Amino acid sequence: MLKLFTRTAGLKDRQTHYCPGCTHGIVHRLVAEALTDLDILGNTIGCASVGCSILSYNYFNVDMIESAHGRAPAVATGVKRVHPDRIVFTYQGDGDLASIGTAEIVHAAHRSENITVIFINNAIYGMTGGQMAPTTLVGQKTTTAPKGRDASHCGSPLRIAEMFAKIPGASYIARVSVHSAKHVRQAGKTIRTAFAYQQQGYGFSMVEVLSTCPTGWGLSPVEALDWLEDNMIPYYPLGVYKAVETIS
Amino acid sequence: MLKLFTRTAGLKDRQTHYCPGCTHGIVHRLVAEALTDLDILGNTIGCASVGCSILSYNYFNVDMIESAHGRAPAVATGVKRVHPDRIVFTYQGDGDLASIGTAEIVHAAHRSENITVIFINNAIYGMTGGQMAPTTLVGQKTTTAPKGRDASHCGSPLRIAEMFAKIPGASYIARVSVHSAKHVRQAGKTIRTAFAYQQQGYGFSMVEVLSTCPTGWGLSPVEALDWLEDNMIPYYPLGVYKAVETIS
Amino acid sequence: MKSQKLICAGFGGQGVMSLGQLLAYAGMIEGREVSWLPSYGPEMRGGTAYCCVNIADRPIGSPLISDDADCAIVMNLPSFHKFEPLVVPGGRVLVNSSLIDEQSTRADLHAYYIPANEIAVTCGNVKMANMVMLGAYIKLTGVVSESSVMKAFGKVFTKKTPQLRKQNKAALKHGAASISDQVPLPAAI
Amino acid sequence: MKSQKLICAGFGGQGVMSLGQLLAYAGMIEGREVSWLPSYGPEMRGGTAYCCVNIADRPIGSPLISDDADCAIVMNLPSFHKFEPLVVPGGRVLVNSSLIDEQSTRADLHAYYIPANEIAVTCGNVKMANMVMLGAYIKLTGVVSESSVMKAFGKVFTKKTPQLRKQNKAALKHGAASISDQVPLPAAI
Amino acid sequence: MGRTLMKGNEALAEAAIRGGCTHFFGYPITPQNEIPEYLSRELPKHGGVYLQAESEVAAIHMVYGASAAGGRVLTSSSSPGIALMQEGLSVLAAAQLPCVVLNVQRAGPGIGGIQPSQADYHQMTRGGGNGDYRIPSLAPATIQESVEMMSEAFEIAERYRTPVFIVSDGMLGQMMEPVEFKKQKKEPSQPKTWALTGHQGKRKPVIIKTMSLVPEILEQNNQNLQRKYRDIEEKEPKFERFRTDGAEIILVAYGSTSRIVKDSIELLKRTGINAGLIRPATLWPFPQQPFNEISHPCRHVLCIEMNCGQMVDDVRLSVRERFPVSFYGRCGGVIPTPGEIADQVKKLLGER
Amino acid sequence: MGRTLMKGNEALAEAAIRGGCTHFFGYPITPQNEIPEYLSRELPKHGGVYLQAESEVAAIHMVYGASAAGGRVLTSSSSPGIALMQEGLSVLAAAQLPCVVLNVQRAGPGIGGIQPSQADYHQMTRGGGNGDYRIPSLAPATIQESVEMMSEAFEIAERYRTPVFIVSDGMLGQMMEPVEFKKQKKEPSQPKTWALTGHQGKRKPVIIKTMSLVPEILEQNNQNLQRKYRDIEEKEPKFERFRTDGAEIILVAYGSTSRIVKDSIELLKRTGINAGLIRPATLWPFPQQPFNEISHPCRHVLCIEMNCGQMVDDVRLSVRERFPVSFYGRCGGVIPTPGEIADQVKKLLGER
Amino acid sequence: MAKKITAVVTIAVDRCKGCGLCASSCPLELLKISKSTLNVYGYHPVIIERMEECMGCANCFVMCPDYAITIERTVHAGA
Amino acid sequence: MAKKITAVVTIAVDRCKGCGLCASSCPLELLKISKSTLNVYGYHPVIIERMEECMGCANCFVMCPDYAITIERTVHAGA
Ligand SMILES: Cc1ncc(C[n+]2csc(CCOP(=O)(O)OP(=O)(O)O)c2C)c(N)n1
Ligand SMILES: Cc1ncc(C[n+]2csc(CCOP(=O)(O)OP(=O)(O)O)c2C)c(N)n1
Ligand code: SF4
Ligand code: SF4
Ligand code: SF4
Ligand code: SF4
Ligand code: SF4
Ligand code: SF4
Ligand SMILES: [Mg+2]
Ligand SMILES: [Mg+2]
Repeated sequence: MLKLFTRTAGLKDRQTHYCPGCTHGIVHRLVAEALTDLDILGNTIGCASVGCSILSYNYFNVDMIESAHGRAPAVATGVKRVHPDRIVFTYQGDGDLASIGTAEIVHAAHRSENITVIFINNAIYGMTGGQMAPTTLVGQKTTTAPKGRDASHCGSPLRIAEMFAKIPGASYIARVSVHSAKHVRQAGKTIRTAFAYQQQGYGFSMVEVLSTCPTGWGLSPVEALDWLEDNMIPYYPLGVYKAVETIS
Repeated sequence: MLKLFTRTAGLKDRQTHYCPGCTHGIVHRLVAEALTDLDILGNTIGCASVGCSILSYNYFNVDMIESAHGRAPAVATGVKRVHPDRIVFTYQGDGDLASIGTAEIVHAAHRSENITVIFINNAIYGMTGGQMAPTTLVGQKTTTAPKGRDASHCGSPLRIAEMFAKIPGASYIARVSVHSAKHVRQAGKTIRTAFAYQQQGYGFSMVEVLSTCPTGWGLSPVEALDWLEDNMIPYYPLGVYKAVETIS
Repeated sequence: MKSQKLICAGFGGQGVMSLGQLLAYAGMIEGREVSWLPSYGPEMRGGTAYCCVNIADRPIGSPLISDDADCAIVMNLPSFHKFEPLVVPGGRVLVNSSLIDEQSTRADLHAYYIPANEIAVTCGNVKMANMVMLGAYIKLTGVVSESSVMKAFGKVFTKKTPQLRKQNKAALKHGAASISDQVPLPAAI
Repeated sequence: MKSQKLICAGFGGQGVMSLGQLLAYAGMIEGREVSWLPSYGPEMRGGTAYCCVNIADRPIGSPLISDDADCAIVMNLPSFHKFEPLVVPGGRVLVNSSLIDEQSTRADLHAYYIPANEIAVTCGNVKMANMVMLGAYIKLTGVVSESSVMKAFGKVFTKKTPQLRKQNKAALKHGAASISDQVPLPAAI
Repeated sequence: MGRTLMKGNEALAEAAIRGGCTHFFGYPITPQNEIPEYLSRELPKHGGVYLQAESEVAAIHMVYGASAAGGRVLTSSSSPGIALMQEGLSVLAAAQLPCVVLNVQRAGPGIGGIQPSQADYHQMTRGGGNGDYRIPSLAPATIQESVEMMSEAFEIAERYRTPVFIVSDGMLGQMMEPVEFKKQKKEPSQPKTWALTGHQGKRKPVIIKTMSLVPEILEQNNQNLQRKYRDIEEKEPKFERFRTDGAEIILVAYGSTSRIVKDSIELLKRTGINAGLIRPATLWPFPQQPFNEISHPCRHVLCIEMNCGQMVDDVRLSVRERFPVSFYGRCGGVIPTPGEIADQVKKLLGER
Repeated sequence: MGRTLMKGNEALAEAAIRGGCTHFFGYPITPQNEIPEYLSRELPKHGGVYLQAESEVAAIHMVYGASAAGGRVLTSSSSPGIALMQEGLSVLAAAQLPCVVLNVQRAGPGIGGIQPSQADYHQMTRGGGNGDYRIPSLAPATIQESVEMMSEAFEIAERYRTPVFIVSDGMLGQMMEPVEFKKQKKEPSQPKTWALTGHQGKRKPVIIKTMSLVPEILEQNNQNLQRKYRDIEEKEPKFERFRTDGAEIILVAYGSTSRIVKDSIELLKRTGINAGLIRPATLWPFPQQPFNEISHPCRHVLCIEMNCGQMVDDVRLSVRERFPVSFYGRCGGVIPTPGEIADQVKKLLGER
Repeated sequence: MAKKITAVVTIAVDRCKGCGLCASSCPLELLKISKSTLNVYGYHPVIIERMEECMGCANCFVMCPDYAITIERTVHAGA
Repeated sequence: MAKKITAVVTIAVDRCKGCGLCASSCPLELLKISKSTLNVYGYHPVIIERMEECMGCANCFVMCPDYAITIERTVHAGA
């Protein structure tokens, strides 16, 4: 019996622009595999956001639209309302989704837009050079929090999955991580489930993916995986926070 | 023993512009009384928002600033960062806070800005003529939901208190109502507690007040009280959703 | 035919807006150029709302009537104070005397005093006071016919039970009658 | 003194930016007008970063050097391809021959081949390859003195242990030495 | 179908439906609320989608998404709401996506007031979005023209693949006037092959974007846009002339102000003064021709706006010093009277 | 203190601290990130407050609140971020609150690119906020001038109670040049009696607002603003002339482009062509004087911008048809070379 | 020791908007909208009908959105 | 019935950015960054050292952010 592990048809054959060891690439693969597995590549429209993943339209083998910073959920809403029978997803960073785009993502969930959101929480603004994000951990150093984030100055990080589980319009909310092969496999399943929710018309689904930014964190790619495990997971527990229905 | 119930010093002696029976007026009194009771009138700066209560700067006997639609929490942040020793509050409607101003209010809570937010949930846009708000109940008719809000079209109403209780930076989150004298008295105590949180430096406090809009709802003022009790309270349960500390 | 510029004003609930709309609609039905412009915005209840109606035979320029109204219909006291001064010399002011017990002091106007509320009650519905005033107005000016107004009625109102129709018609007629025996005060200019 | 326009290019980690800054700083210390302009933005790692340095005796106009560089210091192959064409006839190109094994084909340039990485290793730190190139450059042009560069060193770097200082100085010297016996190729124009 | 009496705002909404509008996204704001209210009621009956956005920022990006997906999309707002759309408008223009954006102007600056104004002329013609882009701005003066311009707006938007403004104001939006709806084209002239539909495994993925990190490519994109804008400047200027022949003074006004100016011209005629009107019906492209053709016996050009003087710069650029240009305006929601404008003219021409 | 070599962005940040900036609110965006990064490190050391906002929209309203409370407030962004601030800027202008807003321009439209550009000229001079307001825009050409303009900006902002723009770009922001910091005034000249402080039971409550539902009052507010703007137009225009005496052609350029143009003028001189430069150092108010004073032997005015032609309208309005005005520009982040500009000049003047 | 409470309820007629919230909250139903009076703003104000029965519970004060009601409540010791 | 697994791991050298995520996830530590090689983008790519030991667990594939790894895994029945 032969099994082949190779680039999925959901991805174009192209070098990515990501830094070495940046886990954006892993999540791209998981999304692309989910779309391929569910056989919806040709039926999918993706909304890229502003952040390191803005160029993801160069990688996903589906129709894609670039959204202004934070607005991908509004853009996805526009797309989905024209094509209710297509699969629509956004792919957003934590600066994009949890900071400038807070209103848009909350209201996509509120309206129960039948879209899937892939939310990359890497606790930092990667693209612009490592500034503080709303998800930056207390004590974590960034270029705009040179002494580390100080909760007495700007609070403690937002927990997006927990918050969104409280929005009535959300159907499926989960948090996963990609810091180890085991977790990557679990993340893949979760992302597939989120898309299945959309396929079956349950409304808003979101997967928060704890991800690394070795460049922004000033760590080697492998150190970054460990840092994620040791620091992010305790503050951002993994799991399914809401699931209105048990589907596969 | 003589007790006098009369206009508090926290309010200017002026006719309000509100519709007959609009409970904005009641909440104004509660806020003004809380500031008077805590003896902080001269030390307080209020941020009015865009909505029927925009003119509240004509009524509160404190320094006031008008904020653009949805931005009062950002304005309050600016004020508070200049005057950390002053009491700063916002007074916002549900269109203002829960719709256009979602990002600003979430991030004021996220940063744990040491301000107090009075959030008037009247399930509608009063000022602009009764359009749908994110808090409009399913089935409720509005000028932009002429057949009543349809959850399959635009989701179910946001529950702000529940959501904000999940934000680590929030210190005190409660929901009250003003549909009966008993509830008004309870609301007054709760609002005072919220300001006390700020006085004692606990960070972000918010009181969601279920309120009526007889004009927007197309009901008489007294019918509106009943409608609130019968329809809003079941969906928006009253109570304290978060309190990091027990203070009086 | 002569063009007409009318300002029509009163409390929020007195139906001044629909009075104006009916008139404009009737004018349109008669093939004339018309415009209707409301005051708008979050009026404080108890404040005054008003509208401007133009009826003419050439395209209407400004729909706003600033200082050259041919007629003002005023349904409450603040409106009387605000709009009487905007009527041109020789013009008319129709005063709802049920709520306004002042009289015009302008010698250059024709003033008519119509107890519209009372008349409306006799027509079966106090809400018809606006129609009473309209009846008087079209009788005085002849700018549109009663039948055009009744046709317009079908267009402007969504609720139009036969009973309402009947009350309406009665109000128009009683309004017209109410001034048939009135010598406009001051008598002449 | 003659003005100098230098483009300095290489991979992200090769220190081309600080090479340029040191030079500009040294120029300023010597009382001259200077400017330093980096390429910026989210470069794909493995891409090429570069900076432009102007040293002159009158205020610097454009800090960008588009097609009239007096010299290009190139630390990797893509830089060599991109920037060699921008040097004016009679200008210089300093090539890091540790990583670039091509040679200039322009007959109108003075080309110098410096195995900067290897020389840097002999100075104790492969990261000093940029200083090797700078040493060669100031030796060739005399645009600033070595001591000004060493003074600038204190300003540009936040980390400045005595050991780094020593390695730095050594690299500058070895760089200078590396070209002392080189006949620039092609020999003459 | 005959004439019907309608509010300007509702007529625009009805015209949008008849013009084949498939999607509306917007956020309430006075004085344009009749538009979303009408559409929330009527658009679904025609198979269209009305969706209330959480803000104007969100609305314009929903428009972007829906337009990219091939919808015929409308949004509507008033002055401060349009200010919030500036980034989105720049994105729409850059991505070359069609849509119609209505501005029912109210008085500013800041929160300002809700009464009529034309103080968004700069906003409508020079934007506040970043970068080099322009947006065709149609400025109706009557409700009839409003409904005609609505279907024209969709056509221009799709022909040139650009957002298009319709510039109204609180007066035009709130007033009623007879209007007649003519048959309108509902379908785009060209198939939207560029739209997002999902590639269905049958073609290369479509990518809609505005970012280019390579300056030379971005310059190329800009040049393509500029070529389009020159084309629009050539073909799309619209204007009305009213009694300009033999006029000693030319008044320039657009939208509702132009109606008032017509009354002023009538008044002036009665006092023996021949005044004419040039009414730009497109603000960008600003019509050059009628200004080139101003001639003897004109002695003066007077620009009238409900603002503090914005269009007057375009008038100056078009008159090119051939005649003196002056400005008169009212602002803050104050509507000038025909009489005061006539007085201005008399003052300018010298007492007789 | 002597000269020090600094990045334009960092120099601006340092100048802000020395200029008494007490509060900074901003949101990251390339190519201005060095400014918030520097201030997050340094401002707290001077007792100031650095706070990262959740967006540019929030940032400008934090600025509004902090300015109203009496702070000396700065924000900084780049093109699309400034687009998002338009509503807030209109509010700040209307409320007459001082603050300084930095725009380190990048290429557009839309998300565009991150390389230098001047395509926000319209945005900087005509805004996209609603209503009639103007914002003084200072446009430095060197890093030295940047730091000088920073303290000037705070002074103008407080003197006139208005937001003030500093218009930079990716080139000026990212480059390093020697700079010298001179002693700066840190305190406002007049006490801010209008600021929110809490009335302490000692005075009437202060109310800061921009809404007026009564048109006559709002018109009055507008007229007050306009009076102030006329005052600024009279007193604050700034410009540089470079070799304009005896020039056959006058080039007009601002900011970093003006530096390149100076090189072109040098090149042209070598070929025997006398070209001069007018460099507006304020974009609004746009300097009229140097244009009025252009005279023989000038035959032509050529406006050079890193965009598709925006300032050229102001140049035309100022030259008033006395000379032909042309435009040359590059865009998308492409920076013109001194040589290509010189070639344009030669083409215009005819080959020799 | 029983206490007797008396209360004087004053209504600022021109502030009252006739909304009826006070009346609906009075446990003794002492307040009524006066259909026959119109205040300066055109509202029918509320009136108190049997003041002597009022027990000064202040519900009406608490519910009035327009600060139109003032109450002087006196608690008389003994009986 | 014991199974034997063999696997062929192929690394696309020019796609590899030398991040080491594959190496750190290989339970058998079969992968190593090759300090001596530079690919066209200037990275030191990873190499597999003892392919024959590879059990085809695909951890390396799963962790590679750059799709540089392809694995053919064969499960041989019996032993
Ligand atoms: C309106 C606007 N503001 C700011 C920016 C600058 N910007 C680009 S990406 C980014 C943050 C990216 O962070 P995140 O969303 O976390 O994505 P990551 O790069 O970390 O994956 C910012 C602030 C922008 N492009 N547009
Ligand atoms: C930017 C902007 N968008 C829209 C509006 C119009 N507007 C004014 S108030 C309001 C909603 C008010 O509703 P809410 O906040 O619930 O207050 P309420 O009147 O119900 O108390 C809206 C949409 C505005 N003024 N500014
Ligand atoms: S900056 Fe961070 S998030 Fe962006 S590509 Fe590099 S590692 Fe990934
Ligand atoms: S519209 Fe509603 S919220 Fe506004 S004043 Fe009237 S009743 Fe109150
Ligand atoms: S105080 Fe109590 S008993 Fe007296 S009138 Fe008011 S509500 Fe009624
Ligand atoms: S509650 Fe106040 S405003 Fe309402 S009827 Fe009673 S006294 Fe009047
Ligand atoms: S497949 Fe498993 S065992 Fe083989 S190299 Fe990859 S990680 Fe190592
Ligand atoms: S994970 Fe991929 S990119 Fe990283 S070292 Fe291994 S093969 Fe190379
Ligand atoms: Mg991030
Ligand atoms: Mg509300």
